[in-house]
Amino acid sequence: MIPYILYVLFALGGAAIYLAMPKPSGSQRRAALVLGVGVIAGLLALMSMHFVAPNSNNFFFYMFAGLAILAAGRVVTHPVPTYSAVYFALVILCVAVLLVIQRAEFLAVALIIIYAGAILVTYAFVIMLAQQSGAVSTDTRAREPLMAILVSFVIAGAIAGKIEQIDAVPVKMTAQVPQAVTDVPIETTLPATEMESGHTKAIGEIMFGPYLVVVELSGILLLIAMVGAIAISRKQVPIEDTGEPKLPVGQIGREVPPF
Amino acid sequence: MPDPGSYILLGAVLFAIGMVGFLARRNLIVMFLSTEIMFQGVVLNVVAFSRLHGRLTGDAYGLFLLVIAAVEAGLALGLVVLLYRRKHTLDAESWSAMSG
Amino acid sequence: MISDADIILIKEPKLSAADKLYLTQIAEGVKVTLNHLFFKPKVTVQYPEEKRKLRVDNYRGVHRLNRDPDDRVACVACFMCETACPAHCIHIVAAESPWEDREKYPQQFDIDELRCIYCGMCEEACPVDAIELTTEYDIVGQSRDEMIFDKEKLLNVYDQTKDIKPRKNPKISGYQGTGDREKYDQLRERLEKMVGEREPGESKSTGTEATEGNAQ
Amino acid sequence: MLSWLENQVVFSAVLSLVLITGMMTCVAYCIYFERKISAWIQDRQGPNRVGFLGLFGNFHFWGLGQPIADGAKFFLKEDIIPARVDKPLFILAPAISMIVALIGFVVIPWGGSYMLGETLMNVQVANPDVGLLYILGVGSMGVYGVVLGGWASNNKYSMYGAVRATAQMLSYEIPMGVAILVVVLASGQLRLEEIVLGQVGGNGLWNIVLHPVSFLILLITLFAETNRAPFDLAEAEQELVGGFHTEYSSMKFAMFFLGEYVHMITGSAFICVLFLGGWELSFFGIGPAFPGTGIEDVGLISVIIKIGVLAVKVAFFIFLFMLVRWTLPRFRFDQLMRLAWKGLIPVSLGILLLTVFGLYMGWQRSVLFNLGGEIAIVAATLGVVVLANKPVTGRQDNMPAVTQPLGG
Repeated sequence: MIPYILYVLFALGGAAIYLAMPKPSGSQRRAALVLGVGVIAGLLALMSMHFVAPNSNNFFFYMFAGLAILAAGRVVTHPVPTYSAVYFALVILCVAVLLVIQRAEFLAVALIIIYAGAILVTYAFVIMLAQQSGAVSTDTRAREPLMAILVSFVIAGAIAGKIEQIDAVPVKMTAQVPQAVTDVPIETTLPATEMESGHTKAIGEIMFGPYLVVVELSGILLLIAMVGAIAISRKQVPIEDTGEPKLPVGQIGREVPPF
Repeated sequence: MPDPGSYILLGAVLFAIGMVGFLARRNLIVMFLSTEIMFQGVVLNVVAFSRLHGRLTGDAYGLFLLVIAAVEAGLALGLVVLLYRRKHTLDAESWSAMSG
Repeated sequence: MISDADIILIKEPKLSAADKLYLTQIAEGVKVTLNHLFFKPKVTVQYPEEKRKLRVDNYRGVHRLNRDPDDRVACVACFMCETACPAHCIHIVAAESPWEDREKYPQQFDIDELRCIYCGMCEEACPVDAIELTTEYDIVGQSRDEMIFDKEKLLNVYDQTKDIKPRKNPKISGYQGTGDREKYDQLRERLEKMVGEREPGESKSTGTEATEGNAQ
Repeated sequence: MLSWLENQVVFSAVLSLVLITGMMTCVAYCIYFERKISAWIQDRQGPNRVGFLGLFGNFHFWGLGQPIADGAKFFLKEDIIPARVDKPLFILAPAISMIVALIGFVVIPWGGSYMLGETLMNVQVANPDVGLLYILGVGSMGVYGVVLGGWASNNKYSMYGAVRATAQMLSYEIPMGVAILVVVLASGQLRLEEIVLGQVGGNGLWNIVLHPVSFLILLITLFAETNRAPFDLAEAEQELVGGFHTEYSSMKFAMFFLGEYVHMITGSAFICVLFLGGWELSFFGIGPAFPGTGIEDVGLISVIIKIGVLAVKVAFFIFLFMLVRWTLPRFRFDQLMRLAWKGLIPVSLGILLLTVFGLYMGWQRSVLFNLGGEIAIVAATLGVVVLANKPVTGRQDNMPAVTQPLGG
């Protein structure tokens, strides 16, 4: 039953995104908003009915989950890239809150520092540098929106079709988790008491225990990416010849004594 | 804490929305922002799975995902800058000359 | 696009190794600011309570209408000042004089102090030195109407300022501004010498034809 | 009577209310003192007129009423939204600037612990596991107000201000983060309260003694983070009119302005907590703490003294901010970038390596090792600078003649 409700919801959500997509003729933003909010409400209601046991954190979960979906929809449909970036910041904040609800504080703060603090600011920088005057067709006309929505929500639907098979009762975080639940051969299960002592410490022990090689590898990856990014963007483009006589380099201008 | 099913559903929705953006939008920067949304969905999912199994493996995966996202952003923006210098537009379709 | 020849290159002054750290310069700068912060006297003049000396003695401030020795208004309503005024801020209504020694007198004499540019042309133009600029500069009012000075007000200004600055006529008799006394004396000597050298009846030919034109 | 307060959540809520009120008052008086200090440095008197409605005759209380008058003016002035601006973002930007500055202070430990009735309270609004990273994250969000405000203003000067702020923030986050990491490594803690406790008491040493160069780097980057002179390129009046806040008026401008000062207070408190022992009174951990202000003292008086001590330290830094603003000229943009990438980042990374090495060898508490190592690192960097015949912040010679910036 659940998957079929989800399929309907996804279809409606796809329709909402299609309506909100920038089109030369103008998008039906209001209808899309109503439809989208309706779909989100339906989704959250479904979650609350089927998955979630009553808990004081649930309110925050629903609030920020709904906000995250709404903001994500706005990122992909807003015709102005700067707004897309701002809405993306909102998505990041919501996801960070959701991570905090899952007791992953370190990951949440790292997400904010890296995404909101560095990546997104860089995006904003490029958006501003490459800013076109007024709305251009790049932003006002989507490319095959119908197909894109169809493909994406079919994938989401495929995930949703299997959602019922996830155990509705979360496994308690204890040392008594049977090894069979996880196929990870490395022993990374932490007792609840260690979780209590702080997510940061626990995650540090994992990162620099079993995953030390991966940490080193990601460091190398970052280094390679840095070198690559510098190599790509350092290239200097010559300016067009203005026809004025050019002096050889080193002889440009008149020398003037200081002060 | 709501159970992982909700998070997995939410992650799926975020992933789908990001994918829509990547496929449908033509602005290079918005396309990359959309991939970042897909990353968010994935991060939520791995953490939820990890909670389902009572482990912290997913959190570590999340951190590595952040590294990948940073790498991707750096290289992607380098490319965007390079492409913008060539054609003075952020339109992804202006680079379709080589497509068959 | 700037052409190559227009570019000015300024040779950078050579820096020593210590200079390159900029630390000594920063320390010196902090020393200067701290010195000013704590030890230097503050030079602000607390205006309404204390007033600065005027830097010139013939400062051109608010106008006044002089009285003659019989306490009558000295003005003869000749419209010279109104004609000369570049800002058109003087408005005179003339009437027949009740006194024997002149034909007209100003029934009404208004100066818009907000419009005035304090150039002193009226003072120059006045044949009887009835209008003069005083050294008072802090005139205030709460409305624009209040800043249009009528005859009473202008005479009142004279009453208030005649002790500091007596009427010029019939001879230059001493500005007594708030300024430097010694400097003022030198100035007066120079002025008196200049007046003494001037031929009488030199140039008073212009100005009469526009008399009624500007009166409204 | 006060039993309803004996719950950390309620206590935190009350504390945050008190702190916001106190903070806004402090900010108002910071602006007053900024005006006073700038005036004194320039041999002027500064604001000295606004007293209390002349209730005390001609005595104006040195103009202490000025902040109230300023506030009233900001509220009552006409709020202009120019015609072609991007209205939603234009309104959002000052709010972001203000909010981000304000939420940073919640993790600052103001006065250790306080025994309220039967319960031991943290005199701190929140004490998350990742307090230090939280401040970093919040600080990095601060640039959004500037960027969005500059972009939304639809004015090229504002835009330049925004672009400058972005690049500056990105560059100075790195040495700042590394300098903080050094403290994290040295104290093995991310909780700010634990970091303070590690510096307090007989065996504790203020981190500034262990890592003076990191302290300096953090101080410099703090200037850059708060957009204060000599790093105020985003608002450079002489070049960009007002930079990102050119188009702002009335309360929106005031929010940018207050945000900057709140940021300053939070940043100063942060640096005090990290390097100067937070609320600790004894110097460098040597000698006994002032009677009644040790870790174990949790009475009301001791908490008040502790808060006062932190406030004095913060006040010193704010004075330093002001003194530097009126002393040093503004950097040129390439100098700014060069200082970050060629000066601060190598030094801070070197210190990070040094600290890791010290941890490995078990020498992390040795003043001699840390001091010697840091001096060596700084000397090496300076040696490179001197030998390179080019100052770290100087003029760039022999710029390639045929290059063009991005997008042209």
